[in-house]
Amino acid sequence: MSGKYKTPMLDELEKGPWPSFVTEIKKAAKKSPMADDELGQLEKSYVTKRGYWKHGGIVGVLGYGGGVIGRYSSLPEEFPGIAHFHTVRINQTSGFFYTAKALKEICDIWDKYGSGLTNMHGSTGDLVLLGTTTENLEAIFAEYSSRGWDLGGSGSAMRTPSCCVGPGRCEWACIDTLDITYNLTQEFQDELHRPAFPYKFKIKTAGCAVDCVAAIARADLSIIGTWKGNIQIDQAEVKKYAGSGMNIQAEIIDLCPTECMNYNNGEIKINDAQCSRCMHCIAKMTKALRPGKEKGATLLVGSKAPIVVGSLLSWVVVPFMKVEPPYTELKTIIRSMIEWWDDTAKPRERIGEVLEVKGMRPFLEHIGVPPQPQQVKEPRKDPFFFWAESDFKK
Amino acid sequence: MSGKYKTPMLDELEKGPWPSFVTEIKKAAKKSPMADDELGQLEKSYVTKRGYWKHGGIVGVLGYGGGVIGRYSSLPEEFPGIAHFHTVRINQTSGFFYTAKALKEICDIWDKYGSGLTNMHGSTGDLVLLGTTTENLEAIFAEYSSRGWDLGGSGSAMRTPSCCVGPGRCEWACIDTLDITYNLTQEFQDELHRPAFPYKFKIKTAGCAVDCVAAIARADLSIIGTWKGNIQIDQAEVKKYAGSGMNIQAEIIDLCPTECMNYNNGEIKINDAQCSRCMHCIAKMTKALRPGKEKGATLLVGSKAPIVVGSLLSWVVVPFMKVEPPYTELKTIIRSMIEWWDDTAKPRERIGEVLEVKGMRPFLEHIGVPPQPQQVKEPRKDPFFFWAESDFKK
Amino acid sequence: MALPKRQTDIGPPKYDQFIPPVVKKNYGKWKYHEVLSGGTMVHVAESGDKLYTVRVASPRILSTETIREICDMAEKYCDGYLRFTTRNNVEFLVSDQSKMEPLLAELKAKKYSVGGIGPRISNVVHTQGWVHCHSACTDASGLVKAIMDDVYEYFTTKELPNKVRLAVACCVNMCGAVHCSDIAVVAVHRKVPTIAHENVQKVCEIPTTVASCPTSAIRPDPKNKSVIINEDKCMYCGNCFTVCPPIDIHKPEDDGVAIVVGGKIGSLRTSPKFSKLAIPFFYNEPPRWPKVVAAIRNILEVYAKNARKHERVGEWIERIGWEDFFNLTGIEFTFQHIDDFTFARDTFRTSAAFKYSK
Amino acid sequence: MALPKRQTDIGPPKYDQFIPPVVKKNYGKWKYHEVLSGGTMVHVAESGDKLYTVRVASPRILSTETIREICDMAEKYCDGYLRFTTRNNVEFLVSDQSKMEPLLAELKAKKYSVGGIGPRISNVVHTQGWVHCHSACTDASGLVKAIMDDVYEYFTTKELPNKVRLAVACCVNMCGAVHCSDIAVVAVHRKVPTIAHENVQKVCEIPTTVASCPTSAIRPDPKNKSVIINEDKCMYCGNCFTVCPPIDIHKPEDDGVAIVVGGKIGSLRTSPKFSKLAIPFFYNEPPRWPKVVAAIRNILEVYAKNARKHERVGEWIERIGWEDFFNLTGIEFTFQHIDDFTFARDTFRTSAAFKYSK
Ligand code: SRM
Ligand code: SRM
Ligand code: SRM
Ligand code: SRM
Ligand code: SF4
Ligand code: SF4
Ligand code: SF4
Ligand code: SF4
Ligand code: SF4
Ligand code: SF4
Ligand code: SF4
Ligand code: SF4
Repeated sequence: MSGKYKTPMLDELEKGPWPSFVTEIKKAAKKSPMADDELGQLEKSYVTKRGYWKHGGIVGVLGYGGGVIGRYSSLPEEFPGIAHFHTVRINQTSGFFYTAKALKEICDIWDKYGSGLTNMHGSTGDLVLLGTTTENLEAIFAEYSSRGWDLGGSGSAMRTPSCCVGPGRCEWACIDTLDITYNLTQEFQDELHRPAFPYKFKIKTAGCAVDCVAAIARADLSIIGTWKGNIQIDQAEVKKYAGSGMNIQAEIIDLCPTECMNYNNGEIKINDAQCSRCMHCIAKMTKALRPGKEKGATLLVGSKAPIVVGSLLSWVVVPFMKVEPPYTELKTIIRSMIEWWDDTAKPRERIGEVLEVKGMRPFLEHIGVPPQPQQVKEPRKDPFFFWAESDFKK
Repeated sequence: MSGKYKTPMLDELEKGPWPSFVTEIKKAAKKSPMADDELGQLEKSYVTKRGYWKHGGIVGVLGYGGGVIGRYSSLPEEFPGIAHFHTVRINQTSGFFYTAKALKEICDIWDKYGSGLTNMHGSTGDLVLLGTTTENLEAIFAEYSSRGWDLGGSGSAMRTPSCCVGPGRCEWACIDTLDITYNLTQEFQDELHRPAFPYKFKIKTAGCAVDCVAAIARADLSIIGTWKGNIQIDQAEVKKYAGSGMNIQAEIIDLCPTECMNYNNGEIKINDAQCSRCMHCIAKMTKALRPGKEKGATLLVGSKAPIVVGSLLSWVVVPFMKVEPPYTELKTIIRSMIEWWDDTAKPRERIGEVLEVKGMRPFLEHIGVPPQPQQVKEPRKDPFFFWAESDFKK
Repeated sequence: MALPKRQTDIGPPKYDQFIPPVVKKNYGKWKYHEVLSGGTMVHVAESGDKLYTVRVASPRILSTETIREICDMAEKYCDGYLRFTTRNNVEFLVSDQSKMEPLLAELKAKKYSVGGIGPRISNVVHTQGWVHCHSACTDASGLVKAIMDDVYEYFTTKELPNKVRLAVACCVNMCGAVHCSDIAVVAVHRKVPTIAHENVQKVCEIPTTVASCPTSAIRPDPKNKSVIINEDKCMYCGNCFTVCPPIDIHKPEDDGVAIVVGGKIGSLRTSPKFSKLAIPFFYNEPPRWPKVVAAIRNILEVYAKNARKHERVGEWIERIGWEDFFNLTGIEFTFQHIDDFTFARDTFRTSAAFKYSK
Repeated sequence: MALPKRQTDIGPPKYDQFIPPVVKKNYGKWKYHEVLSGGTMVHVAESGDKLYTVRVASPRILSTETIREICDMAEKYCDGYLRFTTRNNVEFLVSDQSKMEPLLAELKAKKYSVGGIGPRISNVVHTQGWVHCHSACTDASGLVKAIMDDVYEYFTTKELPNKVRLAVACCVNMCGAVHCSDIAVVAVHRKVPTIAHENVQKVCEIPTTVASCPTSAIRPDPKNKSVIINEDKCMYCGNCFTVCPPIDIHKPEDDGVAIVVGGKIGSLRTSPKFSKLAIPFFYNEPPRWPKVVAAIRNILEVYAKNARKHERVGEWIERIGWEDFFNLTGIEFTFQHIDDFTFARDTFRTSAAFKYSK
């Protein structure tokens, strides 16, 4: 089955210490002619320096509008195995936790219906099954869904929410990222599977401002854990860090962005009212410093890739809110955000782009959040500003 | 003559320690019915909270297209003295140096033909004579020009260049601001007096980065003195500052933006390669520190007020050039800048606005300046960039 | 009486005719200066020569009478040599130290205000206002007088962490330095202009008028040979009024002023900065605009109390963060503060780190 | 064989079925962690319980065979519990410390790469490339392999001043984190697309196509029932190709990649930052893109040598200034570096203070 192609270029990429994707494709190619043709076409791309994929057509499973990315080789005669080579997006578990048993089951099904190649995971978070044919899609869906797995999103829909490991292992998690992500994914099943939005909508949840899931850069809604109140300090541990050679002044105090810390007589003091909760000191002195006790989240909106007006990072909309099961307040505000976007956006306009065009005010008014200095880096520079009738009544 | 009007509102503004413009108008009103009517109309404005001036019509002197701002009261029956109330802009001297003799002569002429009121000086720099009639304009011009004074600019023209006191008194002047300003004003006489530009063009020259003439904020071309090489240090004076109680570490070293200074054993050391020549240390320790010896200027382009796309500060175009009499290189590059702007701008578009729309490249190519990191705060963020044929040849 | 013969394109007289001998001698050869008091300083040349400066406040609108009075003093104490500063103060250029005391005495007697040198408030850069400009939406000179009367101590004697530059602009054309001032006042409209349609066709070019609007709020109204303004898009900048007077932007009952803060011009320590909106609106309350004056004093005092030595207003705010600026000054944060114009995107906060409000 | 009964809208299985008992017990009650080596760490709960993590590199494209092999090891050493990271590494979640050594030994024997923890380089966030995407202008997996082979020591053992996040995007859609990475590669076109006019009318909606262009370079060509591209305005983003495939943006001989630097995501110390352009172009040189790899190593080494402890690449550059970044790395500054797009105005330097180039 395998070895149909000579791949001198790709073979180069089996050398060296980093694990080789070429080796992976070859492994799959031993069992799958699709994977073998993928290898052949890829070698050709390496020679000619271009891809050979057509634009995807719309393929999918009954009742769903997304979850499968249609993909066809533009050289189907030369590489018949990948004439169809669709990817299937499967909702990953919150925090990407698996058991060997579950993963092996996933593999078994995939070997049966697909190329045997996967992406663990896609950039949005899905468990991506790489390469199958249109006729296999319903079977794949039946096999996975009957075992408790569902499809991820694609097209103008909610996309699979994703999160950091959070309380599953991390001492800094201020919110239950895993549970929030699970709950939101369940809440938005319809929006996930039946594209009816102006464009994609992504949600990512990070347990703290360290943001190990890149929420602030890659999600239309970024939920980031934080706290109110004082950073908890264990002065005995501070002394141990000093004892073990840490230059506390240079590494911690001097790098605190708000200059709200000081270190004297072997003790750290923090002026918490001035702390911006940036996480630096906590991250670098994890045994000595811990987040404050009143936990909650900051909601930020709008980040995306540069197409077409330049990249956006998410903007602070709600500086602090409690986020606790059953997450009613969170779900309500998300629905309200989406509603505004849905009503306001042109097709293929992300929420961040609309917000930039329309300004913050109509959005904040719609979702019922007051203007707050936390929402801006600095107030406006120009003297051109709008007044609404409601402003005059005050 | 004076006292025609009751001015209870304005009279309020004669109280208090700050010198009163109302008192000035009243002084003039003693001799000038124009000034008295100005007072009356102004009182009315204070009561009704609005101005009573019509849009200016085009008035001026023979052969000139600017220098006079036409102004007419919208209540000429009520205030006949200011039915016409034009201002005349007179080129100030470089650095606003005068002798009593010259100023008195200026006053004598003005008392004869105008309201007796002046602005010493207008925001652009002109000596502004406040309030006269159309029929007096030619006489005013003859009187002043015969005594060596010329009109300033208005309309779509070069405006009167302006500068800081520079070598006339300041120990930090790196360029001869007074002489540059005098020379440029002479060089651009035609452009100053006969509006033929897309819009106004202002030049301001500051002797150093302290920028006491707001060049970087209020001039289409900002010429700012600077140096190459090492800051000159007088360690004996450093010790005196320390002795007199200055906290050199906190006030100087810690505020150096490039962290290129240090203070040890009573001596200041500077890593000049890292210095950005911001002027802070020199300004606060003037006896101990002086600019380096190789003097020149940075040219920046584009600042303006917020109408209509928001304020601009000037942008660095030429990081360093020598600026010495007869200023040929400087004049040539200014002409080249203006030429590009003139060819490219829509009417009422300032050079900064055009530059923003067109991008730096065509401008830099036209004036023959290569791209340099000094021209930007940071490189572009998006991956969308143009290539010219010439780039491929390399 | 025959007029003298006019000359053209002669430019201004050359500066060297007006500089005192000590300056001529030491031109470009100054060594250092010392601030002697709130309004006096001495510059010492490499030669050892000294030039004393006495700075005096000016309302900028000067009558010829006052100019003559100033000139008389200049003749008496400094051989007639004087200059104006870029912020419109008067400077007596004294070469002979012994003349300083009598000059200061006469200035005091004549009630001139000596000050503005060093880490203080100097004169307010400002513009025409109701005194001369058709575009004015407040009076500049009156505001300046009211403000400076109130903060007077900071002009003459009291020190601040650093210089504080004030400015007043009587409309958004901003013929001053409002856009880069520590604390400044700019007049703003808040209502869509009303159009005297019958005059539009007489006075205005329709395409120019349409093009003048930065927000594309204006479209032609061919039926009435006039224009229509989209109320939702207009942000009351008045640019249409500048090119087409029948579009009246003035609404005395709704107009007023905004306060902006945190701008700076020099490149010392931190880059030049634009001023940012602090308080979006106060009604015009001539003759003394008491609320505006009080608001400026509040900001000034909070700055004076909290900033570090050499920190400009904008540097202080950036160190503590705008959240804290609003906390400390007690100024309300409104929708108007959130940029929705050219720079909007870059002002939205893109960080999970910020301070809470109290 | 009959298919099992499909279910819809069930979402993913709940995470709690997959977390090891020690996590279940100490969920949300972790106290601290310690990095034990370049690829191992231990998290200690308030209860005193410990969870060991072994992180292993993954090429992200995984065959089911490899996944099974990993699962086998997970069963052998950690009761089958494992997870993937947000950067696509594999993590073995070991509750029993005594299993660590044998696990590490087996990983070593099987040539798995243990690493990525602490102030090091971790896996490269990347996307499909020629492997699967019609839009790809380079191959992502190949670039990643070439880069990681070269900087491998920084994954396994060697420390850097802080984490360095790498990313590769195979077109400007940037399905990765290129826009906020310490060092990243993004594929770019440099020529105006060619249009297969005869197909446009068959496949494309003209208004959508025209609207897709961010620079308004496209206008309808009614005569040919196609569109025309204004060469001067096109900046080769390929958005027109996304909505209208007959507009071919691919030019293998002119396409290549750019290197961007200085982005970051976390809010620690400084706000999240966008990456900025460092090197505008390298030709695609598969299979190992040697010039790209060398350029990344150069930047990395200059950073490692010059940055302070805890400074991310972007923080280091902002401290020393971009002038000095170009000085130190020897990278040439070109017209392409000067922004002429959305953010241009804000990137032009508006200060008289800057460093010279050598
Ligand atoms: C598979 C995946 C890349 C990967 O290898 O991991 C992917 C692949 C594609 N992305 Fe993406 N995107 C993927 C995550 C992203 C991300 C990252 C994220 O979600 O965190 C981004 C940047 C963040 C964002 O949403 O802006 C991203 C921004 C885009 C864009 C630009 C959207 C924009 O508004 O700027 C496009 C273009 C489009 O939608 O037309 C795009 C379009 C595409 C398409 C559908 C190509 C197209 O033009 O139709 C790609 C299909 C490739 C293929 O053949 O398999 N993809 N895409 C990721 C989804 C896997 C998953 O479900 O887990
Ligand atoms: C007299 C003066 C104010 C003053 O009291 O000092 C002034 C007065 C006027 N300015 Fe100005 N500008 C004056 C300096 C400025 C400055 C400051 C400067 O030059 O340093 C600026 C900001 C910097 C700049 O150039 O952007 C300035 C920005 C404007 C603008 C906005 C231009 C823009 O592109 O943003 C306008 C509107 C226009 O040109 O239509 C304007 C327009 C006007 C007009 C002509 C009103 C108009 O719309 O036609 C004003 C006439 C007032 C009158 O009746 O006397 N004036 N104007 C200043 C000129 C005196 C002099 O020659 O020395
Ligand atoms: C006379 C004048 C120049 C002129 O040609 O007229 C002048 C003169 C001096 N300036 Fe200035 N500056 C003058 C306008 C300015 C301006 C422009 C403006 O305000 O529109 C600025 C920029 C303000 C800004 O950044 O927003 C300015 C920012 C400075 C600074 C910077 C302060 C800082 O640390 O940010 C210094 C240095 C210092 O004070 O240490 C300075 C220092 C000086 C020195 C000490 C320079 C010297 O060695 O002679 C002069 C006397 C100091 C003083 O007044 O405290 N001068 N100075 C101007 C007086 C205006 C006035 O009447 O008050
Ligand atoms: C496992 C993972 C979360 C997950 O749900 O999968 C994770 C786990 C941890 N991160 Fe992270 N981070 C993970 C992705 C991220 C990301 C996201 C990304 O790279 O796309 C970031 C943001 C990067 C950025 O700012 O550009 C991230 C920035 C950090 C930082 C901030 C470093 C800094 O000072 O800027 C810390 C704190 C530190 O290292 O001191 C941190 C610290 C940690 C800690 C120590 C948290 C804890 O106490 O458990 C974890 C192990 C440290 C380590 O790997 O060195 N983690 N971490 C992700 C591992 C990815 C990988 O395979 O390497
Ligand atoms: S984002 Fe915060 S809570 Fe989540 S894994 Fe990273 S450090 Fe832990
Ligand atoms: S979390 Fe950040 S801002 Fe707060 S004390 Fe620690 S380092 Fe300072
Ligand atoms: S700009 Fe510089 S040279 Fe000019 S007066 Fe100010 S400090 Fe002196
Ligand atoms: S001029 Fe500025 S950058 Fe240079 S040494 Fe002095 S304070 Fe530092
Ligand atoms: S700021 Fe406006 S109102 Fe004031 S002088 Fe300038 S144009 Fe006239
Ligand atoms: S006031 Fe300004 S925004 Fe309003 S219509 Fe006129 S030009 Fe447009
Ligand atoms: S970055 Fe571009 S080429 Fe790569 S997967 Fe995304 S859309 Fe496809
Ligand atoms: S490649 Fe981009 S810029 Fe060029 S025509 Fe297509 S959409 Fe427009």
